[in-house]
Amino acid sequence: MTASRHRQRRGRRPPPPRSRPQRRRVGLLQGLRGWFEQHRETAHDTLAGLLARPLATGMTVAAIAIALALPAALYLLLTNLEQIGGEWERSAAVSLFLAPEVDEARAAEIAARLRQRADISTVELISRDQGLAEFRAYSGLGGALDQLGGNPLPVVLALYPSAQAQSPAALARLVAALEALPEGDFARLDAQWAQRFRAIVQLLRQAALLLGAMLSLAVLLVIGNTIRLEIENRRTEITIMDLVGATGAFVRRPFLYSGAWYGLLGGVLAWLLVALAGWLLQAPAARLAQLYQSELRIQGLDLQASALLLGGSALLGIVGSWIAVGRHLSQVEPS
Amino acid sequence: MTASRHRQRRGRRPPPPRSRPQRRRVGLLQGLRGWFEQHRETAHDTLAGLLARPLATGMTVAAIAIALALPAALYLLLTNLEQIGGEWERSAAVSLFLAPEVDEARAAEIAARLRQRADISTVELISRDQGLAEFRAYSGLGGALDQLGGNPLPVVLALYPSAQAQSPAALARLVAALEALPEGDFARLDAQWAQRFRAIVQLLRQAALLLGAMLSLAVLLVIGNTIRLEIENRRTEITIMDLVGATGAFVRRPFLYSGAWYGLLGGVLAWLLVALAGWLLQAPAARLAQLYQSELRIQGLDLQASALLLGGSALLGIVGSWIAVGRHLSQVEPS
Amino acid sequence: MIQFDHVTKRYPERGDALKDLSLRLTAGEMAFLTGHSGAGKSTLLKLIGLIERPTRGQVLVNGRNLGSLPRRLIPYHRREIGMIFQDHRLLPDRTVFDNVALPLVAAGMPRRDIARRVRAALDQVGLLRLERARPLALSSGEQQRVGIARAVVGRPPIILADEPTGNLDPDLSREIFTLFERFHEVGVSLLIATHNLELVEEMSYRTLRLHAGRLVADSGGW
Amino acid sequence: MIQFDHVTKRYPERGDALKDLSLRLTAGEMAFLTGHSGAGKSTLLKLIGLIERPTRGQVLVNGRNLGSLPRRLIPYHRREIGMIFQDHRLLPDRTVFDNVALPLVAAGMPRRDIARRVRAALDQVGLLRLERARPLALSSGEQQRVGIARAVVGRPPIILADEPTGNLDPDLSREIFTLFERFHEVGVSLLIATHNLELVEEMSYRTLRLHAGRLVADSGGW
Ligand SMILES: Nc1ncnc2c1ncn2[C@@H]1O[C@H](COP(=O)(O)OP(=O)(O)OP(=O)(O)O)[C@@H](O)[C@H]1O
Ligand SMILES: Nc1ncnc2c1ncn2[C@@H]1O[C@H](COP(=O)(O)OP(=O)(O)OP(=O)(O)O)[C@@H](O)[C@H]1O
Ligand SMILES: [Mg+2]
Ligand SMILES: [Mg+2]
Repeated sequence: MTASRHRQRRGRRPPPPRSRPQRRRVGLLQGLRGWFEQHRETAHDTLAGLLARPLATGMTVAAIAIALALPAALYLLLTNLEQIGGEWERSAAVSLFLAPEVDEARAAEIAARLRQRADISTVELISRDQGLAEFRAYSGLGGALDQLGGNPLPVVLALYPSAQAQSPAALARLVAALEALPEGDFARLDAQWAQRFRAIVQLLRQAALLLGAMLSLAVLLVIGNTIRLEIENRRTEITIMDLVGATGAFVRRPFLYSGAWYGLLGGVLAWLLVALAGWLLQAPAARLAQLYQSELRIQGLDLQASALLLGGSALLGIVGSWIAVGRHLSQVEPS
Repeated sequence: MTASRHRQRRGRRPPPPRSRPQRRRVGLLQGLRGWFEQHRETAHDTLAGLLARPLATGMTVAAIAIALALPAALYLLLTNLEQIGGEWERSAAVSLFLAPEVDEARAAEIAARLRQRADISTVELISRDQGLAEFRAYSGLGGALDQLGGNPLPVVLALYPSAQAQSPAALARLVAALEALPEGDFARLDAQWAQRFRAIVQLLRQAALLLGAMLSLAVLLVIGNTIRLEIENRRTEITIMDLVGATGAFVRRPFLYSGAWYGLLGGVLAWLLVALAGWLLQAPAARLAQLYQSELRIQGLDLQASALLLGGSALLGIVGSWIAVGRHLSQVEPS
Repeated sequence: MIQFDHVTKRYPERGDALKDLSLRLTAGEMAFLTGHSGAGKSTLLKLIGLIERPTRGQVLVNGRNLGSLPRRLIPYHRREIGMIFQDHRLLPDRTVFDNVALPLVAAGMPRRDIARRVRAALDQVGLLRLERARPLALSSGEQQRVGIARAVVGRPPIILADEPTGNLDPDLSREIFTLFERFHEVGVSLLIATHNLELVEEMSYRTLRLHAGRLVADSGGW
Repeated sequence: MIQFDHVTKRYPERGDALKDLSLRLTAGEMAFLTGHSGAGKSTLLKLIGLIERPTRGQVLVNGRNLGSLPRRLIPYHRREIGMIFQDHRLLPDRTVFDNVALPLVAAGMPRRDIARRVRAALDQVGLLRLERARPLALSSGEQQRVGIARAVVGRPPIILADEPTGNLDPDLSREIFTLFERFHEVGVSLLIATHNLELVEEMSYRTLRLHAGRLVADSGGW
């Protein structure tokens, strides 16, 4: 025990009485430098602290990642289902049987006119010959038709409703409008599959909403829980920091950084999980696409969704810690 | 400070030197009673301890419940999808067009014979008149047919393959067998939708498998994490119990009970969540069923699945705590 | 500097720990606080550090009434008080250096200036060679001295010590008391709760004696 | 009863806390252990309670070699030793009663018999009225006495006390030492590490003095 250092302090007089404690005992510039240093150090120290316990951190991060990955995967699933749905509903066409006297040139004119309608995306003309061939293939009644000695079939227009006109009501309106055409004989809605598909998608969407709500809750619970237990673990630390004159902001800071790191790491892992899932589902999706001769590909998270996932997860971590720290800070106040 | 109690101990002599510590210092019966008492007390105390902190416990239990509810809900979804699938594939019929000379009486005989086949579940006979009516409705060519002066259509048998014969290969074999019949003209497979549905279900099933794997991991992580943090929180307690001569089993016991309670409470809440989800999906499912004129109802968890959910969750809790306690117990051993 | 006006501290379940206590310590004064176990010594010190609030009465420190100090200013109040706790209150997973540095870090002092101050404080309690150790790897006496170093590192105008030598051998206890005396010489106010009556008598400073929450003897003051 | 044969305890980062130490305490003996802060007193007691293991040498307790005691028997060994810790080691969220009852509960004693024994032990340290309180609501001296009650409640043949009066006033310290003396009278072996040299001299039992890990004085024994 030496007194050498102590001697420097000799002669220092106690400060005069003040009615409030001084808020700063260090200079402004010094204080600012200290503040930046503290933030950088806290960010570094908390990350180092997390990485120093890889197993514990890994477990927490994995739990957060799974909780985050599920809503993200769900979002992807719905996006892709809607894409499939779009493809699928396209095959739910309306067939407009034109009056027998309308010839193919006239039919082409009508088709061109119909293409202008907002509720129609595509119009295909099925000529009398094509119709006969199809009919033959469908019914196998080639012989019977040949007896007719001519083609009794009218020209048919196959109409594909646009995306906004997929609802049953809109389709019914379209059918009515088509039948009101002077050249139209009658319109048949090939709607059964569309209805079934819509019912299925509705069921899935409702299930997805439920799952989504539960999963969002799970994200909050996992992060909140982790930070809460983390803080309970470090209650002594918080109390001691409080006792040596740390401000609330100072006490909160490492927990907020920890929370942000947990969230961010969880978000990154979640992103990877979603990418992996997308990759694994590529093959069955391709098989499905083949059946439609379509370009259907499982879409990954786009830049915006990725940014939302990562930013949102970090934010969730911070918010979760903020709440948890807030609750505990109030417990070491004097009563 | 009185010495009155102390005097009772006067005259007690220290036990003679022994080479190993005595394992029991109480009688067998007393010990057994103590053992049962301890278990009952521990079970009671741990539950009381959990319920004394309703918010913290609620958060943990909710996280566990959600993690447990999701695989359970997934199991239900797949069960129900398979039911829908069954219903749906039933509508993927094979139409057997009989030769023109076969009359309806003969057709009924053939139908009866086909019903015997293992790969056919139902046979419906569509008479010539029904066929004509349907054809008229389909093509709108009533006028043209009337010119024929008679009904040129054959009798048609609508065949529904049995559940075992739904695969594309089996259907192709069925079609070939039907066309080989002397009375058969040709068979048409209305199979496109069946194929599409199968591709969709396959996609969903693969997604479900992925989700299921991730969710099972999440259950383990949430429970393991919770108990791990719980134990870290009570590290002092464990150390002190160790120091006063508690056995490993004694130290572990409250944690195992806590784990079991967490798991069980989580399981109960998960069961309720699944029941709630099923109830909420009842309406859209009914709407879907209507489209099929079928008896489709969303099925809840049956007795066996419920027992598995509750028992499994309690067991998961115990296993999770066991692992976590084991890791920490080894840390207070002398070095 | 420190003034108690008819202060009563009641713990609901346990009755009064301090009863109608009034006292006044002037700036730069050094005083001992004695009394039996459970007399209320720690409670008195906690009231000064705003770790507890009085049930009745007023506590004034540096002329400011602690009862009306807004919550957000409590940390700044605590920075003016160096407190030595009876149970040390060290962070088990930080090194001795980091533990002692804590008040400076909390006050936002830059890292460079901190190191010098921390080493000076550790030197004063004879623990410079242990700066890299963690508290759990220290003997109780060593932990206690880390606590003392942490209390003085911020050069606070007030030092409150709660049984600072309970785990120290007589020689070391004397050294610590001498250290306190040196702080007193440079104008720091000190209030030291202790059971070490031998040293208290030897040093002949003002001595306050508590008995069951009441001030029953005061060798100095007015 | 307790025998050290050339025991060395080295903490890798910090060097030897005990150096080639040999000593022998007979059954029913009462002895004091003194030495400066960091001399190795707590380490010596920890070796007897199997909280630490020696780096070299052997520790024998009750004739059994602790080095070869299987791990699963350690709890039974600890039940024969009542240990008073320098830092009390109480469970903060259990009542005083439950804290004192812990060794009995851990040993599987039925609840009915426990209550009687716990109250007797609390009575001996003068804390019967506090049985429902929690440790955090106690003064340090009261906590220390709870730790003493817990150490004696199981009526162990050996009591190891590590600075049992560091937070007690002189009168209470004397009472506690008298209590230890009464245990000694009924045949309990006691080893008491303390800085209270005044009382040690007054009571004239065997005294072992450690300095930097070596036994530098032994007033009795052979
Ligand atoms: N948080 C609390 N809740 C209830 N009672 C308390 C609390 N803190 C202290 N007490 C009681 O108040 C009384 C005074 O306690 P205090 O800690 O001030 O004593 P002390 O003089 O410091 O004693 P020691 O010398 O043993 O440290 C004691 O009887 C104690 O049990
Ligand atoms: N776990 C540990 N790791 C490293 N060093 C340790 C550990 N425990 C104790 N030491 C060191 O061993 C030495 C002896 O410590 P011990 O606790 O036995 O001292 P003591 O005589 O009880 O001192 P006090 O009177 O201060 O309690 C000290 O220098 C201490 O720093
Ligand atoms: Mg005290
Ligand atoms: Mg010690």
